[in-house]
Parts: sequence; structure tokens; C-alpha cells
Amino acid sequence: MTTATSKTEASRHIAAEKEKWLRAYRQMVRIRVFEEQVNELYTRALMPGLAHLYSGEEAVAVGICEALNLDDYITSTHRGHGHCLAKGASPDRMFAELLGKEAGYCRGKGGSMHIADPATGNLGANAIVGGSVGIATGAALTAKKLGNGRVAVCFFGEGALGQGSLYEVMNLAQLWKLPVVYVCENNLYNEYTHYSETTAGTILGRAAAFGIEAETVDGQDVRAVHETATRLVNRARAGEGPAFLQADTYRYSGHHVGDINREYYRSKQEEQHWKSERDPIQLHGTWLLEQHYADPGVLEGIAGEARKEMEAAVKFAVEARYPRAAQVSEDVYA
Amino acid sequence: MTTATSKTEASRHIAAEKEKWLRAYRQMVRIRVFEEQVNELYTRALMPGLAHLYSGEEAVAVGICEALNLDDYITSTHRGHGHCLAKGASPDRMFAELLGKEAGYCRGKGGSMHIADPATGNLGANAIVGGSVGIATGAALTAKKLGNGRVAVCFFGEGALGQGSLYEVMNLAQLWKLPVVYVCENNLYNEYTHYSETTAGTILGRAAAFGIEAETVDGQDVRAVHETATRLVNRARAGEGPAFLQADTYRYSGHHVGDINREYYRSKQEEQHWKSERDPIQLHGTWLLEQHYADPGVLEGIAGEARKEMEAAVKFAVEARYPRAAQVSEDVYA
Amino acid sequence: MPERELTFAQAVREALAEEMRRDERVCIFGEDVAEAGTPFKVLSGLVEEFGRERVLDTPISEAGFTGIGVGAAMTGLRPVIDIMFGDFLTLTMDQMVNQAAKAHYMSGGHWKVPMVLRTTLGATRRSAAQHSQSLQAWFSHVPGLKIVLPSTPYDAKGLLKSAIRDENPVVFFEDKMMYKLKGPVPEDDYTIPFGVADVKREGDDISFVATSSMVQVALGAALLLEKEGISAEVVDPRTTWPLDEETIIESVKKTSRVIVMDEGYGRYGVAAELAAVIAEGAFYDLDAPVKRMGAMHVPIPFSPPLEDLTVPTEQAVCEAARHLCGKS
Amino acid sequence: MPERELTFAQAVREALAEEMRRDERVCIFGEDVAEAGTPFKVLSGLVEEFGRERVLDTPISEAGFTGIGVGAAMTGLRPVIDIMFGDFLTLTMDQMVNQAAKAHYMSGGHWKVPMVLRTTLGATRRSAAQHSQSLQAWFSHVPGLKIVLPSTPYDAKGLLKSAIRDENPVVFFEDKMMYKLKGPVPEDDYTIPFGVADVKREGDDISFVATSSMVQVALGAALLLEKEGISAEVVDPRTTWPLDEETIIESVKKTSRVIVMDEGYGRYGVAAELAAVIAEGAFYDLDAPVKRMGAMHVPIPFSPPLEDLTVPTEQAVCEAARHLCGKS
Ligand SMILES: Cc1ncc(C[n+]2csc(CCOP(=O)(O)OP(=O)(O)O)c2C)c(N)n1
Ligand SMILES: Cc1ncc(C[n+]2csc(CCOP(=O)(O)OP(=O)(O)O)c2C)c(N)n1
Ligand SMILES: [Mg+2]
Ligand SMILES: [Mg+2]
Repeated sequence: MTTATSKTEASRHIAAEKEKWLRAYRQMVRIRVFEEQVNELYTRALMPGLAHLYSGEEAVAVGICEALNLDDYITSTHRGHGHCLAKGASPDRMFAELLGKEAGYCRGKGGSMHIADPATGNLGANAIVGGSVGIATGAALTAKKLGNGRVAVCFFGEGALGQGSLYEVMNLAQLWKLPVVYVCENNLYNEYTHYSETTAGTILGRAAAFGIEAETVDGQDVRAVHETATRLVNRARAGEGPAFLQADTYRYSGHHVGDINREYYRSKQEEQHWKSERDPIQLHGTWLLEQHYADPGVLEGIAGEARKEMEAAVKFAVEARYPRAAQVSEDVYA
Repeated sequence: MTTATSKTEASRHIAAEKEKWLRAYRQMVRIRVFEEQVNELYTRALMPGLAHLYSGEEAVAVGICEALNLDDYITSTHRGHGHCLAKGASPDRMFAELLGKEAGYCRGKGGSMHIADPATGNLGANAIVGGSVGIATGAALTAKKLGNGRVAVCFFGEGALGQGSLYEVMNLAQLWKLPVVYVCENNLYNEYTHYSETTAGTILGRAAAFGIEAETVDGQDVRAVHETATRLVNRARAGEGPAFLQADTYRYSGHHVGDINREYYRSKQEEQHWKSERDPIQLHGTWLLEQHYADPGVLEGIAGEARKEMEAAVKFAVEARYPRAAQVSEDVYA
Repeated sequence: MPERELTFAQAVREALAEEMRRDERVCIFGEDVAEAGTPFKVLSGLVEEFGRERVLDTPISEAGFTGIGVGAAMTGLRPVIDIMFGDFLTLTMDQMVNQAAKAHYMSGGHWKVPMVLRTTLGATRRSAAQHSQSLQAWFSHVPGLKIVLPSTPYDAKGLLKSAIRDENPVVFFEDKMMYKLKGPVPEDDYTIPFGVADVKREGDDISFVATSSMVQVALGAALLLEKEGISAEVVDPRTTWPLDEETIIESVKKTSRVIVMDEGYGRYGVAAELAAVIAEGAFYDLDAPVKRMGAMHVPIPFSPPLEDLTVPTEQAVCEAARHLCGKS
Repeated sequence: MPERELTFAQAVREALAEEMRRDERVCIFGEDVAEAGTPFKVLSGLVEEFGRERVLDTPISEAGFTGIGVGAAMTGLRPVIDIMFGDFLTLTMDQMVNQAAKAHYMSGGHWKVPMVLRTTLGATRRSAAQHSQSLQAWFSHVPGLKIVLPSTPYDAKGLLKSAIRDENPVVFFEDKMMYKLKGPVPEDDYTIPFGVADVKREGDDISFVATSSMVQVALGAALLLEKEGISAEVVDPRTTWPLDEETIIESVKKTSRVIVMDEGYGRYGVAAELAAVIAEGAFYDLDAPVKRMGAMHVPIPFSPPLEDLTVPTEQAVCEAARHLCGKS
């Protein structure tokens, strides 16, 4: 081909890359700001119950969901806001759900730990640790039987490694060569206990024992997560079977919004280290600047838009109405 | 030391070896004859319900239990007669239990799948596949906390690898460095399905993933089983933590006494091969002859005694009386 | 021409085969369900017709494959899951109760879980405490689930077809001692709606409200009592949830005496619910307290003479009935 | 001098601490039980006094560590196992029901399982469907288990000490909304026997038979009704198994009207058993049908205005009581 076309090829490629990574940045920022608003709602006593913030782990959900199609499936956890947003849920209906309003994704019946959205393939957050490993694997079984080319991603924290059902379904997924990717978000803590006190041997070994392709990735590096996820997802989509991805990451806040005093289980220094040295948004932002994909103004612009979007979403949720009493007995049976 | 003493040393050693291996032979034969009697009782319609015969797998129970002390613990399975006998249970009370008589180990309330005997450290056979992995691990926790130097052996078939609770307790056993040895009797079949259709990856990998010492042994070679078991049991007793032993073996009869037509899941040739080429009793008998530890007459004598013993035990059980009606509501609460 | 007769097991198999022909999304999984056709041989022949793609053998992982069933049902399949012995339901509780039963409600009606969990109940098979339980009460207690307890081959076919077509998770209990029971079963495609009790026998003096295995015991007792001049009506709720309170209460209002029977434990069991419903609904019509009969409150013992004491028999029912009718 | 007051949580902790001092074999395990003292802070301070040798943090493996508890109890320890939310009991069913409850019976009385499973019940904490269930009915249905439902700090201490000293598996339910409730608790070493109901308030017009959280609701309602001239008696069974039928029936025979209340689902639940027991035992004394009140038969919704509709309130109880007493 002529140098001219190759030039346009190249510039088209660069433009695509630039858009892709700016989008990843925007998604991470949106999650960060969403969680700041959740914490705000909690401290202002506007949100019933508790919520588990995803701040610090954004690169995992975004890096992976950017590798998925809209009709691919995910299952999420009690710490699920990031997964929902990354898969395409809209913040207004999410906030409405967090406040128990009728406009919420679950008509107010699910709350923070149960957001589900068929439109984006979100089979639901789950308040049972490891509770969705079977659901994700079953979705992969459907995909294989219907031959619709979909993939299911099962998000869970390293604490779910304690649940035996995970091993039961990984064995089946490998026997049946199902298109499912198990994503273990290792943020170092099961609630208030360091994972090293609850996890013997190795994490990858748990999947490798079943012959499952198992890899580990820096969960603070959105590009690394995306590259690895793309490979494993495509592999599953191609019928080559399940995979397991350990993403090493960290949660900035407490186990839930009410977990304020944390020194008895982890040090302020440790938290500070992750926030200042390993922040996924900062790291990716610096890279964008280095690549000249963006200048500081652009990044601020993205943050500003996110703030506006989330504030509007909160306003929508706060003003939305509660379900009518009669709705309490609806949706028990289909 | 003088050659004289060393000579007596040596001959003492030989005598001990001879007695040890003759005893192993006797124990295997006793189990084989016991099971023949069970099948007889079933075909003569004298035994209520069904039973799962251990014939063909004798070297596993004997090789391992000969490495244990009387007060060490075992947990057993639905295929548990061999484990019970090898740990020291007496056949008369076992047969009585199989017939539901009051003189049985469980006063007739347990039957074939629930024989338990505190006097020999037998925490009980279990009719739930994988149902006793927690119990064995808990016994090891007690042993460690009380510092009584006991070890717990958890017998289960390779089908139990499908139960998630096994992975939950192996993780805990390794975290707490408990003196428990998990013995996976791989007889190739989960009921009527070949284990290769139910077991992805590797068996040893399932334990190795938790950092547990994992080995495999020829389950038809009683000396190999005993040697390996001794090493793993001593290691556990010394506080070096849990171990996992895969013993490759084969069940000669059906999954239970009623499983007569088996061609749809395994061939007669396969069964024949194991019986004629890999029989643990034959193999060990031949070795005893080679070592001049016994002549054919001695081995026949052992078989004859075993037959007498088991026939007497059956007679005891057949003549024993059933529990009184009032006993139905006893033993519900301690 | 005479009605066709099938065994209970054949009726179950026919319902599955017909539904699998009708709807490609219906698939079966469980332990030894394919070539072995389960230890009870209930599924024999299905893998030959529908292949291993739709009749899947699983490892011994009740929690795991039940969970997979939930996810498969949510996304477009209609799995029929086989739990060999009802005693193993203990391993499926989280997936059935925290996931299957709640997914529809928690998602505000967005996700559905059209799955069927087939399992067994019943004692007297000399299988001891871990293979003899009847745990239908646990599931009946959980909103979001439907619970079916067929008592005849006819009901088994019609109810199972309804279960497979239902958009909700259904737990289907089969009495393992009833598999060889024969009864008329039409060849045609019929379904039986949930929440509709069936009066299996009409009578005037006393009502027997019985489920599953106990329906046969109740019918047997009714026959014996007839000779003594006691006319017993036998009402079979067929589903404990939804529950047809109206038919049950109507019967008791007519007879003014009732024995409720379920093979599960009576205490905190199905019999307790039936008794409470009747005591409230027929309060002004009852001549005597509702009599509850269920498994004796002990783990099921192995020893035959003991095990036989734990399950209500025709004789025990007759005795209780005579007593209630003041004829003893 | 004034009686000492403790919160419900402090009473539980004191019972544990006293028993751990008394008996070296008593140990605790569960998730975040050590330094964290559980999310409810019920166990705070115990690891500091007894060390990590006796207060053990576990992985998130409810089935696994419950099973380990069974084996530990059989061989000489007296484990007290912590299941954070009662909803997670679904994961322990096999170990509790097929193993712990049956080991003594199946072994002909040779093995014992002296363990305590502590867990929580109760809704209105805005925790949604998987963190709000009250599943005591399931265990009450199972022979071999004992089920305890304390309703006051005083009862919590005395009943928990009895549970730890019991030779059988005991399931101990704590209402998570009651942890901060204060009440008098003697410093001395007292125990409360199982199977002995407590009349928490005497009355003549109507009986409220209530468990756990519902006892407080019943007492509150009784106070309100007093002003209206309705005298309500409040009976707390304290253990659903063994169940003190006599005290319950005596109360109803006196008042001839009764409301039974339990925060679990009423259908096939504890309330059903209580209603059945009363309808039979007080058959000739009841002026009106037994009124059952329990959680609405839906998964617990998150939205506050909806969740509040699912649990019986003092107002609802008062209304039902007025109706029963013909005062509305
Ligand atoms: C089966 C079960 N056990 C316990 C809990 C209580 N719990 C909620 S979150 C949590 C810790 C989970 O840790 P991890 O899986 O690492 O997720 P993370 O919170 O770190 O994101 C626990 C123990 C639960 N929800 N489900
Ligand atoms: C939890 C559970 N699921 C299913 C069964 C039914 N069952 C009894 S034995 C068996 C096969 C066990 O195979 P394996 O563990 O290899 O032992 P083996 O019979 O080969 O000795 C099955 C599925 C059971 N008893 N428990
Ligand atoms: Mg974590
Ligand atoms: Mg096997």
C-alpha cells in the first residue's frame, strides 16, 4: 500500500487508541465520583443501610468490561457499583436503587447489593459471598448451548476463595468447556481480616488444579487488565474454555461506608501508599498525558463532566418517589 | 557392636517384618471374606437395604490403618466396612449392625453406612459423599488443641472431589497446620460414571493448590500404601501439617450389592484385568512366599481362620435380637 | 378400550420426554442421569433420545450444578435438575433459597428463574437417617418457590409438565417408594394447575388431608374404615405452595373432623401448616381438634422394626380416625 | 443498690467469657470474630482475654468450619461457631442437619456433638433479602437439634450458658436489631433451662405467644392495650425445641384468645407450629381462631417503606388484639 494510505491507517489507529483509552479514563473517573456521592449520601443520612465502595479498584471493572460486548454477561458482588457502571448501567437509576426508590433498577427492592440490569447483561450483584459463581457459570452454559457467542464474567473478591461452590463450578466449567471468566479481585482483605490469614497455598493454583487457564494482573493498571481480559475473553468466546484472572488491587475506604476506624486491621501508611503511588486513575492519567492523548485540561474536563453527571443523578434519585405499598407483594412470582 | 548381637538384631528385625506383613495379609483377607458374607446375606435376602462392598480396595484401608494407633481417628464412607475392620472393629457387631440388630455398633440404628466406634477412633461411616471431611478435620483440630498427639485420617472416594466443602476444610487444615491426612480412594467410578467425566485437571493439584503435601500411591500394593501412609501420618503427628494421599484402586463388585449389570459403564475385561493382574491380596501373598515369610499352607490357614471368624460373626448377627420398639426414641438427644 | 397404565416413574419420564420434544430449551442435569438413568432408573432412555447435549451427567456437586441451573434458567434454558435423594437438598439451600427464590423479587421483576428441581422423599427403604428424609417443609416456608408433591402417576405427569412450563423455580418431590406404583395416565398432553387440591375420595364423616406418600396411606385407611361404617374423604393439596386452602377447608366444614398427614416431621412441618390453616378456617365447624400425623420426631433409624414405627401407617390412621369419630 | 444493666450484646459476650473461663474446651470460631469482634462487635475483647488459640478467625467457609465444629465437638472441644447472618445458615444445612443432628442417634448414642451455632435473625436493618431472614423454623423441624431464641439480655446470658453446657448441637438465634437493647443482667453465674417458657407479662384478656424480636413487640403492644382496658399476657417459649407446650396452653386456657408471633415467615413456620399446638391443646377453650403473625410472605425488600410493611408492628398487633377481643 502507498505511504499515504498507511499514514491515514496509522493516524486512524492512533485516533482509535486515543478514544479507547480516554474512554477507559472517563469510566474510571465516573465510578470514583459515583462512590464519592454514595459516601456523601451515607454521611448525610440520605441512604438507608450500608454500601461497599469500589474506590481504588476501578481499573479492574473498567479494564474487563471494556473487553465485553453489551450482551455479554456479568455477575457482581456486594461491592458492585463499579461493575454495574462499567458494564453500562446509568447512575440515576443506580442512585435511585440505593435510596430504595421506585425508579431504581430493582424498583427499590434490591438496594446497593442487588442491582441487576438485563439491558446490560448484568445478572445481578450478590450479597452472598461466592453466591453468583453458579449463576455466571450457568449463563455460560446457556451461551454455549444456544451458540450465541456470549461470554460470562464472574466478579468476586478473594474472600470468595473460601466458598467451596467456586471449586464445584470451576470443575464443571472446565469439563464442559464453558465461556466463563472468573475474575478474582484481590484487594487484600476479607472484611477486617487480611487474606493471607484466610488463604493457604496460592490463588492461581486454585484454578490451575482444574486445568483452567489462570493468570494474574496488576489491577491498578487499566491497560494491563484490558489487554489480559481481552485475551481471556476472546479465548473463551472462541470455545477454548474458562479462564481465571487474579487482579491485585486495593479498596481505599472501609469494608463498608460505616467502617471508619481501620487501624486495628490495616495501617494508614498502607492506605496512603496505595492512594498516592498506585492510584489507577492517576497512573492512567499520567500515561495519557505522556502519550499526548490528552492535556491536563481535557482530564479536568472529564472529571467535571462526571461530577455534573453524578450530581444530577443524585438529584434525580433524591427527588424520585418511593414504591407504593402495594408493590411489596409484587414480583414474588413471575 | 559384635556380629553376634547384630545377628540377633537382624533376625529380630526379620521376625518383626514377617509378623507385620503377615498381619497385613490377614487383615486384607478378613475384609475380603467379610464382604463375601455381606453379599451372601444380601442375595439370601437376610440383609435389609443395600451395602457397598470394599472388595478389591483392601490394601488401602489396611496399609493406612496399620500406620495408625488405636486412638487415632478415622472417618469413613458409604463403602466403609474395610475401614472399620482395618481400624479394629469386630465383625460380629458389624454384621449385627448390617442386620439392624441391637447388638450392632449403632444398636441397629445406623446400618451399613453409619458404623461408628469410639473404642477404635472410628468417627463414623457417612452416607453423604464428602460428608465427613469437616468431621475428620475437626478431630484433628481437637488433637492439636489438646496436644494429645493423635492424627485423623479422612477416607473418601474420588467422587468426593466434587464436593466444595473438601476445599474449604483443606484450606483451613493447612492454615491451622492440623494433623489430618486426606485419603482419596480413586477406584475410577462415581457410582456409574467414570471419574474422568467428573474430574477436570488433576487430583493432586486439588490439594497442592492449598500448599498441602500431596502424593499418589498404588492402592493395590499394601506395602507401598503402608510406607507412604507411615511417612505422611508421622509428618502430621510431628506437627508438620496435613497431607493428601491419592490411592489408585478398583472396586470389584457393583457400586452396591444390587448393581449387577455393569456393562453399560464398564467392561467385563476391565474388571477381569484388575482381579487377575492387580489383586492386592494375591500380590502380597506372592511376595510373602518369595520372602519365605510364609508357605502356601500358612496363607491357606489365614484364609481358613478368616472364613471361620466371619461365619461365626454372621451366625451371631443372624441370631441376635432386634431393638425393642421403645429404643426408636432413645439416643435422639444426649 | 381400557385406560393405559403407567408406573409413577414412567409417568415422570413421559412428562420429561414430552416437554423436551416440545421445547428445545429443556435440559436435564444431575448425577448419573444419562446412561444410568439415575439409581431409580426414572430417566432411563432419555439420553438415548435427546443425547448428552441435553441430558448431562455432573460431578457430585449439588450446590454447584444447582447454582448453574439458576444461571442457565435466568438466561434462556429451562433446566430440570436432579437431586438424587431429598436429603442432599441440604447442599442446595443457598442456591435455591438465597438465589433462585429471590432473583425475581430482588431484581424488581427483571430476571426470571424458570427451573425445576426434581428430588425424592420418603422412608422405609432401609436407607437410614441420611437417605430417608422428607424436607418439603423447608421449601414451603420460602416465598419465591413453588412446591409440588404428586401422589399418583396421573398427577406426576400433569404436575411435572406444569412445573417445566412455569416461569418460577419449582421444587418437585417424588416419593421414592412410589416409583413402581401403577395408575392410569393418558397419552395426551395435559397439565395440572398448581394450587388446586384434588379430592381423591369423597366421604362424609372425616377428612384426610394428605400429601405425596401419605395420600396412598389415607386411601388405604379410607377403604378399611368404609367396612366399619366410617366414610372418609381424602383431599390431596398436590402443591404446598401455592396452597388450595379453600378446598381443604370446604371438606373439613363438611366432615367436621380431620387428620392431616405428611411424611415429613409433623413438628414445624407441612402438617403444622395444614393444621393451622384448618383450625383457623374451619374453627366454627370442627367437632374435634385437628389430628396431625407425620414422621416420628427422630432421625430415621436403619433397623426395620424401628423404621416402620416412624412412618404413619393405614392402621395408625384408622385408629386415629375411629377415635376422632368416637368409634373407639 | 440498683440492678446492673447490660445490652443484649454485652450479655452474650459475658456468657461466652464466663464459660470460656470455666471450661478450657470452649472455643470460638467464625469470620472476623477475633480482633474485629464480628461486624456487630458482639465478641469485642474476647480475643484479648483468651487469645487467638481460642478465638479463631476463619475464611469465608461456613460449611467448612461448621463441619470442623462438628468433628471438634465429637472429640472433646466445645466449639461456639459464629454465623454472621442467619441467611448464611443455608450453607451449613448439610453439616447441621445430616451430621450434627444425627451423629448421636446414628451411632446408637456413642458419639455426642456438644456444639453451639450462634447466628442472627431479623429484618428492618435495610439489608435486603439476603441479610434479613429469620430461619429458625428449618432447624426447629429437625430432631437432634435444640433451638434457642432469647428475647432479653437476661435470657441471652442464661440461655447461652445452658447452650454451651448442653451435650447436644444447639442453634442460638440473636436478633441483630436487639443487640443494643438494655436490661438487667445479674453478675452471677446463672443458667436458664431449655423447654421452660417465660411469662414476660401477666394478663387476662388475650395471650401473645411470641419469640425473640416479637417478644418486645408484644410487650409494647400490651402496654398500649392496657390503656384501652385490654389486658394481654405475653408468653415467651424461649426455645422452640424443646417446646414448653404446657405453659403456652395454660395461658391460652386462661385468656381464651391468642396471637402467635415469630419474625420468620408465618407460612410453614414457627407461628404455624405454635398455632397448631394451641388449636389442639386449647381446643375447648378458644373463643376465636388462633391469630398468626409473622413476616409477610415475600423476600425482604430493601426499600424502607416496603420493608417496614413486612414485619409485625405494635400497631398491627394491637389492631389484631382489639379485633379478637371484639373491641373494634
Ligand atoms: C456466605 C457469606 N459469608 C459471609 C458474608 C459476610 N461478608 C460480606 S462481604 C465479606 C468479605 C468479602 O471479602 P471479599 O470477597 O474479599 O470481597 P471484598 O469485600 O474485599 O470486595 C463478608 C465476610 C457474606 N456476605 N456471605
Ligand atoms: C452429597 C451426596 N450426593 C450424592 C450421593 C449419592 N452417591 C452415593 S455414593 C456415590 C458415588 C461416590 O463415588 P466415590 O466418592 O468415588 O466413592 P465410591 O462409591 O467409588 O467408593 C453417590 C453419587 C450421596 N450419597 N451424597
Ligand atoms: Mg477482598
Ligand atoms: Mg469412586
